[in-house]
Amino acid sequence: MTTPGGTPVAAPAAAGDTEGVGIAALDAGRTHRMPGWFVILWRNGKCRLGLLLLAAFVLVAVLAPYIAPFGPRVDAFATSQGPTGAHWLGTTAQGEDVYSQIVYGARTSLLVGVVAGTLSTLIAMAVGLTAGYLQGFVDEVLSFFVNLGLVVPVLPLMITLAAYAPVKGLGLIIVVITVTGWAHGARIKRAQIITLRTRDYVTAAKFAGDSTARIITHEIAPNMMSLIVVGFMSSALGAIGAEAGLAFLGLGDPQTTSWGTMLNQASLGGAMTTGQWAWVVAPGLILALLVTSFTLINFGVDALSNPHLRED
Amino acid sequence: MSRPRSTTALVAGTAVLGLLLAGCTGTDGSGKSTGAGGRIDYLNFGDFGGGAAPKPNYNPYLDAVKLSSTLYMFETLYIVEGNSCKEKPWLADSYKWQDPETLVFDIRPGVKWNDGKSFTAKDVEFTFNMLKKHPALDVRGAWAKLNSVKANGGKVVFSFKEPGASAFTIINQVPIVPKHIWSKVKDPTTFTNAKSPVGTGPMKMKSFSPKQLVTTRNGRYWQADKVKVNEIRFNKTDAGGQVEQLKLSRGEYDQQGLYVPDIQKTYVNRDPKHHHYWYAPGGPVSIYMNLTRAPFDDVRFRRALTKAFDHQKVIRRAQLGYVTHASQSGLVVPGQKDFLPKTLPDEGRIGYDPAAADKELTKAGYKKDGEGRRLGKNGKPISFSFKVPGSYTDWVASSKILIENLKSLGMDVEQETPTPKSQEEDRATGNYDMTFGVHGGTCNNYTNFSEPLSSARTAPIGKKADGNQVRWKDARTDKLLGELRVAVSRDRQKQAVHGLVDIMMDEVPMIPIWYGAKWFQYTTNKAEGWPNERNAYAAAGDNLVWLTHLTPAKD
Amino acid sequence: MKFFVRRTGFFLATLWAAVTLNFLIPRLEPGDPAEALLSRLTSRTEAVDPAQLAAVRKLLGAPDGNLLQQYWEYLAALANGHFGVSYTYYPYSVTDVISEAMPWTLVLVGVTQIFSFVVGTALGAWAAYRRNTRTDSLITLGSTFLGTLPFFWIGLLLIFVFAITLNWFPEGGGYGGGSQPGWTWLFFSDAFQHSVLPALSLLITGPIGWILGMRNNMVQTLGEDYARLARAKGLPRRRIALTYGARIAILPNVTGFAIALGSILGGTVLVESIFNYPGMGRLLLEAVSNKDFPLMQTLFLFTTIGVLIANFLADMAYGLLDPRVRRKDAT
Amino acid sequence: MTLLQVEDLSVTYRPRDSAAVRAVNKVSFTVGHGEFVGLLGESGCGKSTLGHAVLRLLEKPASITGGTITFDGRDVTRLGEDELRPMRWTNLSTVFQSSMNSLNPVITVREQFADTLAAHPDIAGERVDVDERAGELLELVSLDRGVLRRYPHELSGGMKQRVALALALVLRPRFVLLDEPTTGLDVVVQRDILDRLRELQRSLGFAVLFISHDLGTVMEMADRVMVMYAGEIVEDQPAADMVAGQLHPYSVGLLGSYADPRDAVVDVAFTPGRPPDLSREHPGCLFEPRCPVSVDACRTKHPELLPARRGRARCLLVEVAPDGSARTPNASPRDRSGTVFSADAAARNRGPADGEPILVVEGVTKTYRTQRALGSTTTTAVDDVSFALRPGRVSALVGESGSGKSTLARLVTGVEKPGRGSIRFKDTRVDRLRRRALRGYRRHAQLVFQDPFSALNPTRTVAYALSRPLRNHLGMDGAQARRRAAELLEVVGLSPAAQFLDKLPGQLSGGQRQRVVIARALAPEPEVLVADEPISMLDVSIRAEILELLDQLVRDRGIAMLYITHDLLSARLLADEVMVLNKGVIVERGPTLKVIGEAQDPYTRRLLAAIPRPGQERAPAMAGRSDGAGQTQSLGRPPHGD
Repeated sequence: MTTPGGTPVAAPAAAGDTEGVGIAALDAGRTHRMPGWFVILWRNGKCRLGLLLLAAFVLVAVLAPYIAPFGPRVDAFATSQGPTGAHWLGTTAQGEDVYSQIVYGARTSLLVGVVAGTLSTLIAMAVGLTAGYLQGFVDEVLSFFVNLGLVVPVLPLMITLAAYAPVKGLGLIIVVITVTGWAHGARIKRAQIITLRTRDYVTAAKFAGDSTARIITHEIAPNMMSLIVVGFMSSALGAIGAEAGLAFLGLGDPQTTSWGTMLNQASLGGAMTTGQWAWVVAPGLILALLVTSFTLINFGVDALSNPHLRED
Repeated sequence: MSRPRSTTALVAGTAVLGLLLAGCTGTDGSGKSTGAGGRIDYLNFGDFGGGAAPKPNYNPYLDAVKLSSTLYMFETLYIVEGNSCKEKPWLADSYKWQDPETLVFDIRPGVKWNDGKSFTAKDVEFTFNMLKKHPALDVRGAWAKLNSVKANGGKVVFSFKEPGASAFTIINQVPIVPKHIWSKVKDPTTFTNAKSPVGTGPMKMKSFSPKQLVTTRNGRYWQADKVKVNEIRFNKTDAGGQVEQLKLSRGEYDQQGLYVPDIQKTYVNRDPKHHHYWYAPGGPVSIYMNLTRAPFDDVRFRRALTKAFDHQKVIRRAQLGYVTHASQSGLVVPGQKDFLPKTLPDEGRIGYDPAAADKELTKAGYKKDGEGRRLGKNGKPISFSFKVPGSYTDWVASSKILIENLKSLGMDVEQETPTPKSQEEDRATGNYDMTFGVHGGTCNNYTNFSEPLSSARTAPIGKKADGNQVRWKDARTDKLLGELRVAVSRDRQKQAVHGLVDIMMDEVPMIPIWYGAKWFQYTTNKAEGWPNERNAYAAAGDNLVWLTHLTPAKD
Repeated sequence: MKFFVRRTGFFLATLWAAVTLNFLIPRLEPGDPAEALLSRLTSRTEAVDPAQLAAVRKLLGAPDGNLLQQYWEYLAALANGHFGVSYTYYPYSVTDVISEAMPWTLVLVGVTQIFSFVVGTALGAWAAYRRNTRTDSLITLGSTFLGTLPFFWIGLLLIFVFAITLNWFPEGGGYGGGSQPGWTWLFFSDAFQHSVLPALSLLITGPIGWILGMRNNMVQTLGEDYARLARAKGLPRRRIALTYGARIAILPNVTGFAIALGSILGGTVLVESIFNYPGMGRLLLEAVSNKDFPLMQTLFLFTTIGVLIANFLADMAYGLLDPRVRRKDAT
Repeated sequence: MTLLQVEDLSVTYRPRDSAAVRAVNKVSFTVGHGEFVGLLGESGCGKSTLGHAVLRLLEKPASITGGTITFDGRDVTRLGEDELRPMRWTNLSTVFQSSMNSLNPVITVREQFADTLAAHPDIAGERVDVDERAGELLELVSLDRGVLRRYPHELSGGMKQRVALALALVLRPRFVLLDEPTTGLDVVVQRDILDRLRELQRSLGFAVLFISHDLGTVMEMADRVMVMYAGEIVEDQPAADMVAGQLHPYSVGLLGSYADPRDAVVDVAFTPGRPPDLSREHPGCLFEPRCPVSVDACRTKHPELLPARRGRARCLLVEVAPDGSARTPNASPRDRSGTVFSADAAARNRGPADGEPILVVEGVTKTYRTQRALGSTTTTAVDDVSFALRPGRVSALVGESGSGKSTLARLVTGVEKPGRGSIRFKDTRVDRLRRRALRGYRRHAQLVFQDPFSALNPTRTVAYALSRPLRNHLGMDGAQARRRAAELLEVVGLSPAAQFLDKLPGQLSGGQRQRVVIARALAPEPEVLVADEPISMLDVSIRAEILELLDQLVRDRGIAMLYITHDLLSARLLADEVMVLNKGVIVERGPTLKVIGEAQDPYTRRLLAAIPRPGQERAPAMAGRSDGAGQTQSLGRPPHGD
């Protein structure tokens, strides 16, 4: 589950007098209506494919009721069927339509990804920015929690939390993922702000009389945009994976239709023994496809996070 | 089972690796092996308990952690067979109620421990008194009823604090251990009995590994002639649903107790001649209504609901046809049909009749409004929640059908899916409108009825009740329970049970929907004579009874 | 000195926090271990016998007293190295149970992690060496693609294909029912066969992080001035790739590796659960579902200590391997 | 005798996601055996790219798109990497711009010599004694042999640079390309290394292409100097000739940026504007938009690099000069108003020298404690410094990096608190201000930053940057602030202001940014302005422009200014009073002319010696440099990634 190395770093620019190029790229970004970072993302072919793929997923999730032939929990069909014309991917042991569940599952995965990704990014920002900017005692305390978050074994913690929380459901999964997944982002953001806080424009903002909060939100945060996007992407990706894993282990809410729960139920429901390969293969593949879209986008985000591009 | 051809290509690359490591796996399940003396060489059984990484533990009182082979090594005085609840003499020849407070067993002569020492009444006396000393071992709660246990020659005298009829099944669930071993054990609560455990049972330990536990035939067994199996191998059954189902379908287990989806297709059809299953009915899964809340406090409302549920649809769709329609009587039929009043139609099963339910509801004052909403006595639309543990998918599916039934009667029912733990908690504290509960199903009818209905067991809303979670308070019920508790003769017992059945039928403190199934699969490759629907001489759990019925397969 | 004190302080504080967390989390949910243990035995269509429950509760000495008191007792026991008796495996001690499971996890995950690291780093270095060629694309895109596949799903498919369909390998478990654990050839070959599929599922996704990490680091180091100067010096490509690229690029990977080794338990839960591997991961899942507090807490504690030690070793390793950090604080 | 001949060489950057940039355009030149050729140009002109192309070290997305590089009769552009390898280092050797990073950090210095020798056994000999050979070379560059056992990070910047130089010479190459080899080092060290280099070059006889933006150094070291602008060579003359008379107007501007601060009247020229965007086609002369002497034809006709005098030049005006003489007609930049900033010896028209001080620094001492793994060390950055600032007058604080001058800037502006001593602004003790009061103080004391690229938030518009102090300190509302911001832009010469208000810093040139930075500092109408090296990060050709602006502001607004610099020339141009700071102590102070003209302290003299005076007998290398290694990076706009 854990992949070392973190976000891949893009190849650094060739040396030389290429300032003009950097300026040109950023200028071009400004001629569009879109934010500059989006333009850079969009220009990258792989990233564009990823964005389109993700957009397709979002569309499927939003339009699930129109796309799916049946409700995800409608169990009015013959049980444990293989793929047929009426049920493209067969039915579950409870007689639900697998294809419809796949369609609705997109909602869960995206919701978890977006919400948990956002929450852990927000926590990471709040902690990382505060610690990095204020330094001193506050930093010591917050850094302790960050380091703690980094060394506490995440998956066991997730499992324990998910198993013992008094409520079940997607909300819990999101909370668990958020609680266990913010530390890494916080550490990176703290490191980043420590370099940014010594920038002259931050000093300049102090001289201009801006408050600390304003400096963090208006001067520093915009310059960390790509870092924040990267952080969000990896948190979202982690969250989607974690949800699937937890659900697969049976720690999710079985009433939520998600690809992880589908795999769990396929496993429990004897999909392999009844030869319903579609029930097993489909959720995994579709999950892989969603992860692929994120990975492709990450290629572009790497270009963003390349310091040569990021700095003015 | 269809095997996708494409997988061949997929695996071609790794084939070399596979060939290098080739060698078949698993236990050989299909070979016939009848050894000398007309006995079966060995049988492969399912799990032996003990968790993911079992440790040897043959202490028969450590219920939660002992390994299953223990059940084949220790025996009780009598066996109350779990299907028809008939009493079978076992380590005791016979018993007699000297008076309602005194029970005397005649110990079977000639029984030997598997170390060659004789089994005596002293062993029984020692066993029970050890449980008295170590309440942690008294898992059946025998000493809640007992006053003393004394050996008297070949007899053992049990004296009770009060008329002890209802304790009979409890006494006979206590496995008897050898005094000459256990008296030397310092602390029997931490005694694992791991090294060659001494018992009276038909099997004794041969070997143990966390994957497989092997027991071998006890040649000194008091009915050794009936044991036709040389070896029982228990196999760790922990590979998770699919794989275990697969192993089962390959015939790798001669006996197993798994949940298998679509068992006809995945198991029986693989070898219809030898693969069999028998899912005997267990305790009823019932709809619990919170009787302290309206409209469930109205008996006419409850009575109307008995006709409102489509049992058959639940059984067919949500329970995959593995279970049977539960009788409203609270008893498990057909096993306990002797206890039913003869006048009861269809053994107490109430059919699905939504029209009648609708009519009765209306008559009882629950009218529908213009929009088809069923109104309560207060004139407001009836609206309540149905709590079902979210991870029990079959229960959830069942509850959906039941909720549909209620909705079609104009009630607004919302499904809630808490965790099993919090559903249990909510049920115990009375924090629910409608939910599922399980009760009864044992051979002790006093327990069967007192647990869900005795007013002594209940607790106010908000407090945890260890029984009677529907909060049923009825003097007649309590009186009948009191009679049942002390009824020594079967007739007296029946009389009391009839009264309780009447209450179930008329007052409807809960509505049984289906009987929980006892998973039991077996193959007849090597052994025959397993209990089944046609020859229900024992329940799946009466392992000692059916082991002595097994014979080598003829074909 | 100050560095050492800080480091130790952090170590202890983290340990305390992890231990406390571990104490608190299981107590969020209602119910006690006795119930959990019995509910494992009884199917949900059987009512739990209250007498049995009472007996088991007496047996396990189910937690009583207020939370604070339990907490102190818990801390005191830990401090004395008394990890207690497992509820699931009563009356065996937690250390008994864990010591049996640990070798399985250590061998399976340790071997695959080392293998993944070696293979991944080598492949990543190769891709960087041949960057912008077809080899590079193949390695990068290939591992990117494999990296998107859900790991547990791969495990399921492996079982489906190799165990169920082809029947080449056992479906799960650490060894077959027929072999008795011991130092015998038979047992080892059996154990090896059982480990093929879980190891394979770890090996398919395992090297990916190392590949991408190594490739990107090395592409970066090869773009540095010193690598360019090495080219200008006319050094052979291999020398540049190894000494000016890989040698420097591997440093972050080494740190990552130490940390990855430390979090073995974290990563092993899923594999062990899919393949029923008799290791610590599955023990953890079981402990969690049985509310086996002593077992769970000890596993958690061991893991945390493992991670902390790994972090410490990573710091050390970095200091040894990279002359640049020898002078600096490793904080 | 030609060793290296470059013919019509073009290099193009083709980034994946933006337009292609022709960084080097049809460049032709030769380097003879043993010749020392200088290549002069400002940031972004393509000089380093050219260097890399010659070494065949270009990497994606840059590539040679035309022309040939003939080395010793072989066309290097056609050789494969394997054929090239034996030539490398034995023929073509180099010292990189940022030697801080050009040594492998994880192997010892000895190993880096050893692998070089091992890679060229035919030249070095199969059994070369690495220690002997490397040690010998280290001694040549005045290093101890013990350095061989060290890792690069254990060496100082100067030492690394010497190692790099020694390494470059280890195979006795015939040609060495030096790409800004001393940028980022302190004056004295630079001086030493360059002297060493020149000696070695003479004694070993290798040819050198010396790439630098540092005019003084190039002029002093090179036999012949080429000037590069916007990817093209615009002038190529023997160094002495160029000092005497520049052909191209750009060269005229460059050389005009220097003067001797000791002169009675000091004039420095500047060339407004910025280099063209090379991703677009330009029909005319690339320098035309900035050229003070351009004619109509310059706009449409691209000039060729044609022989002129004893060299070559790329200018229509030179072409049409009737006698072919090198003197460009009417090309004196002094003819164009607003491109010269001058200071004469007479007292300036400023506030009285004995006016009431507005800010008084008294006996200020500041020490820093640095945490180390074991214990901590204490550094005294500022030691017992006292001075006063008066309205309408400029006090210059001159010193090298590490002299404590930036610490003083932070102390005066209240960013840090002194350990001892006091700082009074009128009646306020600045050293005792906290939070809110400090914010109040900053309405009166503002700071102009060194690096215009870092002083403006790249994500915020000019209007935003200017409106913040207006709103915070003067309590203006949005519309008022915007109006006032426009006025401020006009004040600093960014006109029409409407064009600039909504621009992001990335869209402005360095000079424009620095003007915005100054406008922001002016916004709250401060009485004290601290300018911390405000021109050191700017290209030489536009520095005087900013000085002129600062001078005007002081004069018009009666601001008391503390001007912090390492450069006595700019102090001479701007300041009324000079204080020379060395290791935290003021070693010399007094009226500007007196300190500069009659410098007593050896340190002051050394600083003076560092000012290049091209064409004069002793022209010490030292111009646009300052402290810290970071400077090289931010000097240019950052290189672009792919």
